[in-house]
Amino acid sequence: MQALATQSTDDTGLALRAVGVEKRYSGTYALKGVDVEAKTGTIHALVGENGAGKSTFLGIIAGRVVPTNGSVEIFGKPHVFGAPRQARRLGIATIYQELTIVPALSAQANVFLGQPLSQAGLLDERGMRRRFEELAAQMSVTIRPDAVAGRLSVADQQMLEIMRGVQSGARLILFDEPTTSLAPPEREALFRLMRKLRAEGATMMFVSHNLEEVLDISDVVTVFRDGQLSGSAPRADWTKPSLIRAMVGHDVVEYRRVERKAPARGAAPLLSAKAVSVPGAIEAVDLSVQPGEILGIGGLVGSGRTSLLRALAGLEPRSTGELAVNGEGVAWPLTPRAALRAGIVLVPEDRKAQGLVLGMSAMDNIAIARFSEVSRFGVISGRRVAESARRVAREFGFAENRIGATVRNLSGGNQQKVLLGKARFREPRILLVDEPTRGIDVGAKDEIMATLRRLADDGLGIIVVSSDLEEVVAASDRIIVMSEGRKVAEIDQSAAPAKVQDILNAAFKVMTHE
Amino acid sequence: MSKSQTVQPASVAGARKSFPARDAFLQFGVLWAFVIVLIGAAIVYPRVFEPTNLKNILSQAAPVGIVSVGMTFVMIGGGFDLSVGSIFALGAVVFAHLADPLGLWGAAGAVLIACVICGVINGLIVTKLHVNPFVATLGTGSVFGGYAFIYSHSAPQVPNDFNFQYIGTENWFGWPISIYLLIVIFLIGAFALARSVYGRSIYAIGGNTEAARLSGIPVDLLRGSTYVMTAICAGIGGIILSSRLGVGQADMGGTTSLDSIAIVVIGGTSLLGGEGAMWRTAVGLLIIGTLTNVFDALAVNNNYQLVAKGVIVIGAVALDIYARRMRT
Amino acid sequence: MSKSQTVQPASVAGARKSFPARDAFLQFGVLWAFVIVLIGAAIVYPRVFEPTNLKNILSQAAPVGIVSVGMTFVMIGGGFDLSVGSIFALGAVVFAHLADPLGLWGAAGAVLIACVICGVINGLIVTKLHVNPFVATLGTGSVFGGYAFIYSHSAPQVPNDFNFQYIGTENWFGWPISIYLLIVIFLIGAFALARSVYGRSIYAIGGNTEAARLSGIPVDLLRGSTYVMTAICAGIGGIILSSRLGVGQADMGGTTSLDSIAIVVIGGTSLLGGEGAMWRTAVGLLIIGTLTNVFDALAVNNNYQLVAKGVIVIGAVALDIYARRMRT
Amino acid sequence: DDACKPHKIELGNGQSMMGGCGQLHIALLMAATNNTHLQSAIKGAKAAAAKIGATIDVFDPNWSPSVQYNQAQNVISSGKYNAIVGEMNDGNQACKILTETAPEHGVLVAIANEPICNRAANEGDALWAPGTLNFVGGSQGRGPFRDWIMDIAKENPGPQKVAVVTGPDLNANTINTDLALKDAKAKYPDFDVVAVVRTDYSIVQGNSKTLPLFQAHPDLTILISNYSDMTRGAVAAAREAGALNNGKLKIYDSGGNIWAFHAVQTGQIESTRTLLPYTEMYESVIQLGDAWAGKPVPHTTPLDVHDITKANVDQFKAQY
Ligand SMILES: Nc1ncnc2c1ncn2[C@@H]1O[C@H](COP(=O)(O)OP(=O)(O)OP(=O)(O)O)[C@@H](O)[C@H]1O
Ligand SMILES: Nc1ncnc2c1ncn2[C@@H]1O[C@H](COP(=O)(O)OP(=O)(O)OP(=O)(O)O)[C@@H](O)[C@H]1O
Ligand SMILES: [Mg+2]
Ligand SMILES: [Mg+2]
Repeated sequence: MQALATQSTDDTGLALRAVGVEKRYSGTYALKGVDVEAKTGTIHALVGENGAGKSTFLGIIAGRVVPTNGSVEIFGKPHVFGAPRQARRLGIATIYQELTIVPALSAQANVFLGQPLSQAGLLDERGMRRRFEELAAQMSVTIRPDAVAGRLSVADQQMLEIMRGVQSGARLILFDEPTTSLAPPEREALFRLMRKLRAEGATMMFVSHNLEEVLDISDVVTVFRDGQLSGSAPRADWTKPSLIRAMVGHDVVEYRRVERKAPARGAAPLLSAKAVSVPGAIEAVDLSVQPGEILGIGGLVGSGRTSLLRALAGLEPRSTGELAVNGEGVAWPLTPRAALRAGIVLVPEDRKAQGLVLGMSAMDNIAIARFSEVSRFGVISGRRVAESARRVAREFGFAENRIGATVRNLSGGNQQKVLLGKARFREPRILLVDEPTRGIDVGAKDEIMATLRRLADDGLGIIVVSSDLEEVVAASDRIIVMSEGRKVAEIDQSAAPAKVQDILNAAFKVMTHE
Repeated sequence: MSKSQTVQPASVAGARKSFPARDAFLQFGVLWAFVIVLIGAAIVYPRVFEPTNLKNILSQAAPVGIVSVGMTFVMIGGGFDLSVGSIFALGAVVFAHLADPLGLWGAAGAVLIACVICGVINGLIVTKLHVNPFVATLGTGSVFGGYAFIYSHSAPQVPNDFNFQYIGTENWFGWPISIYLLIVIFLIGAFALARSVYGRSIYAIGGNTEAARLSGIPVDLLRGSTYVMTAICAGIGGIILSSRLGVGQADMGGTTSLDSIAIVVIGGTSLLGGEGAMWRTAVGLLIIGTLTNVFDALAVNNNYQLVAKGVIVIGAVALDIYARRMRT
Repeated sequence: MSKSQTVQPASVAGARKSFPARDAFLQFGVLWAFVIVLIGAAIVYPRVFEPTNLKNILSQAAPVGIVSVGMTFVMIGGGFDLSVGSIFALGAVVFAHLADPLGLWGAAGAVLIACVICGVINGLIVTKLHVNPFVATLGTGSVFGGYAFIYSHSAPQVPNDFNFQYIGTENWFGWPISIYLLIVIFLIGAFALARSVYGRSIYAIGGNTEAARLSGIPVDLLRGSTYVMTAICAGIGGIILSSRLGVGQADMGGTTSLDSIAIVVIGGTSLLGGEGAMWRTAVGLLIIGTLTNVFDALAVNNNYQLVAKGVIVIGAVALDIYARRMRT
Repeated sequence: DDACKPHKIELGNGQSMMGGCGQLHIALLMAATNNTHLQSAIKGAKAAAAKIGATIDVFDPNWSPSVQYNQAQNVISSGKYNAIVGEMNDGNQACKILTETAPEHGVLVAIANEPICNRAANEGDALWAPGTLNFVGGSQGRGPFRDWIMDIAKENPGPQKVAVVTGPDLNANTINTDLALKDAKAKYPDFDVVAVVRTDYSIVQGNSKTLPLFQAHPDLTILISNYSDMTRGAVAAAREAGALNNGKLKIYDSGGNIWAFHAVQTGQIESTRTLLPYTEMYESVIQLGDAWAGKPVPHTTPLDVHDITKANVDQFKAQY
């Protein structure tokens, strides 16, 4: 923000002008003749279904992607494509959808990646620390500057990425789904910051699948569909339904809570875990899930939700606890295989690092989960892989004809669908889903939640962690609220639906007591 | 919301699979590099394609080629094995040393046991002690290599049993047995890698270890097994070489480790794991085999040979990579 | 929800620092491994700490040690250089060959130019042709090595100029000049790596190339520069060795490449890039240097030496890794 | 014996050192230890050391000249040794440390097998380097190699197609073989050398480098190999290529190990030249003992070389 927007913009007042932008990947169009203009000092939102081309568009501006055709002007100057360094010089900073954290470096080094404060080539660590702390305060996060970035939670990494974009002093900042794993307080802090930057004259492009958010913060909303422009208008001209219609071509009802009968009490719980602890993350958490029940876990970033799921899935070797499945005691799982044997399957929050083999096709990724189903005598049948993959793809709204695509080349939301399909294919008894709709568009989101509901109705026990608290409320029968690694409340929704505020209250109460 | 699945990006889907011929062409960049090498070879050394010479190329390539099959598994699984040269040598001396007392099959069995032990040691150090494969196998290579010398008292092991040379020198239908062995092991390897659960799991482990572990793949076991497999391949390679030369010596490992890694990488299999194929290793082997054969046949000065080989190998790999990048 | 901003979640990330003393202890696992090696050395060979012996250890370690400084940069940047041995040899023959016509400084300048050319070639092949560093430098190593023989007509280069041996054999204040050089280059390297923008960028490139590129770091340029740096270090190593021995020969590279990579990795720098430190390389160098010295001093049979060294090196690395894993 | 007074040991060119008191502690700097030739040499050295009552430790640099240099440095500065017997990988690199540093530190140096200080191509007394006690060997010197190859050329008049297998570049044997070939070609123009192949002396490379050669030159009449291990590999290659005992190809070997004797007997090779590693080292150590006891020793001790053919193979015994 140092020299922010002191430069006068050109006469048109346009920060960005894209004309006829087109991107083709070996014959497939990710973008087809897109024209977008962004006025200086505005927040310009891009929305659209998964795979609509939003990230590709931002990628072109950011210098990551070279378009096949078209021209782009940045502050009136022609853009140089495929050179992120050049884009930075033009005053463009980008927060990417897929995290670009350097895991081995410290939080501070990550924030100043590529633009360290320095004197005569030597790092100014003290200056950077001061600046880091300033930024962290502004964004209401407490991340230690010397924490190893790779060990931070996804939400914290997301914050680092945002801090990096913000501190760069750029005049045009591109946010690609920055809020996916943030809790309400962080989101609010981010939006505060964005408004402040706008007031200082910065231009921002903002991609999100959360349409409330979009309508809340942006000045102009542009809708992409199948790589083409479906509509672009000032915020005032849009309503949520009209946005959805522009995106998917029909109406979608969001967050409808399906009324259902409370699961039979008294029966042995499908899963019961007692005194679950992970040193340094969670302490003595008890929980149980009935067959057919969806248990939601609410809480703020860093409250230990992910660690809880990881512990149950056998991914925390130092965790302790007691586990019973179907009323029978089971040895506490210390490896994923042990958890899988007990029928517990986890959908991890970080799909890139823990979920998917990026270099493999979507169908092979799905097949990995249960080779026994697609092979005979150890020999894989390609036909059965494709059939099985098609079946689960359908359930999560993943285009069947793309099961052969390499996962790396899929859009973020579609990767998430593959990830869910993979867990589903394992035929779990207990499904743990961490941020299941991360990066999923409104249309598919509901479909995914409906699929989870259907799976529960078939007798599965499901635990859902999501930073989208409305989603938690809508999906679950019962909600556990976590704060600082402990369970602080349990809300039964069978009587009356909870409100998001209930969860937040429960989460904060403890802290204000301290 | 079941409707949304009908709203498919039809245009996008329809436009897919566009230039299959061009794509296939580019996919096989290393094959074209090989063809260029062959043409060059035929020009400077016209006898290169005579059957006797082909037999030479293949039978000379057999020992290191067999090792490369195992190495392909190790490397696709994200590993690395610098100890194969030593295991190779150990196999050669054990085989030659025990051929008289135990007979051919007994000696081969002993080599097998020795190699499995070496492979298990490598696998355990890599997966259980989490020592990175480079140091781990550099270290065990030093240990196994030293032991091969100690075992053989640094002396050549020459059995009296004439049968000893059977595998290495006899022919079936006019072609050396070692060539059949090479081809059979390559085919088994290719099939296991491409079509079996085992092979697919190795790809997954190399591509994303964490994801593989989360999916319930026994990562340590399978990754460890690739080292055992490579060790066994190295033992077979050692058996063939010692049988061919009629003697087993502890210095027979030579540059086998680096050579086999190079062959795998020249074929286009990634050093980072998760990508590659057995046919690529076969092409890598043939490129190296042909180059060596032609240069040796023409008795090109060794130093010029070094320069030329380096340039050609880099050129071949660069061509392959260029083609694959073109494909995007 | 605007209320929430007044209450800050004390995040777990902040609570994670726990046992700083224990952590520090564990952080330096390889150092403890080194201490154990030293104690063992002092027991079996009490003269190991005598100044003359320390001088021997250090001056013998100087050439490969200097190469390891450059190699640390290459490897933290996610690379690999198998051609340093050849560049080392090339440096030695060029220096010895030109010492008479050009004088000491002229010859050193010529070596510098030659090494920069070699490094630039490596860097271009790796960054522009996208050939993976293993094949790329195996190939260029073959080329440079062959060229060193061709350049020197496969003959030892022995200058008449007596000054030639100055760097390698003279002392300052009773300690060989090569030791000063080693220490100075290590210090510069450590400082640049830990404290400069350049060093930080190398970490970023090795840790996540794509992230580095997207954040505007000139990835190709910097990654390429690490190869140039290593080549220069190799040249200096070659100069020192040829000056020490009074002759430059094209076979002087020997196992320098693998040795220096091993030293870096034994110290605990990751082969995958993005992690490591210069002090680690120094410790790796001292472990190897001490082991070699002690074994040689005791005239341990080479084969037993190989076995023992392999076991000790794996043990040291395993200890380091175990300690670091304990730290979580 | 406290009463001992050191005496002067002449090292030529005005150099000398004092020595002769106490037991001899010998450091045996071998080129490597991993073949039978070298092992036979070590046996000879140990037998002689036992005879003169000296201790002896073996140093193995595994063919690396610079490692061997480091070993020499460690040996001299350790103070544990008062004598070195050197069979050096590279006589040039080791020159200064053995001719200057060692005597300065009271370490007496005997050289065997390969001369040091760029003297490998010399003949007679010039094989010995001043600063060292002596040189024992020379069966692989320039003269003997020339005699060997000239004899082969003379034995095979008329047009010949010749291939030669040597060790690595920079090795003294390689250099001397190359020089001998040049001399032979000058004198016998029909002696057409079509290929010279470098190896690392191993059986493996002896085989792999020659097999394509036999294929490319089916009309080869002579193969010369200057070490028996390589010859062994080449014989296997010739057999594979169908060139062995085809009535055209003759194989000449230098090395004279047990296998080579056997190969001569069975007619696989024409002849082998004996090397005497045991004698070479035995003699070196004995001479060290003599010098230490104050007796004069010759600067250069040449070794007998015999050509072993089918005719005389029964009269000799292989030394290793
Ligand atoms: N490297 C690539 N190779 C092939 N196809 C690609 C590549 N990158 C993107 N695509 C395709 O381009 C299309 C647009 O992808 P993009 O990432 O821009 O979507 P998006 O709108 O950001 O979706 P999401 O909301 O899921 O993030 C998708 O169909 C995707 O599969
Ligand atoms: N071994 C591990 N590997 C990778 N990540 C880990 C590991 N252990 C813990 N983590 C990460 O550390 C974080 C610890 O945070 P914690 O579980 O306490 O908070 P959380 O409520 O899950 O936070 P968030 O809302 O960001 O998911 C987790 O998000 C998890 O991703
Ligand atoms: Mg996207
Ligand atoms: Mg989480």
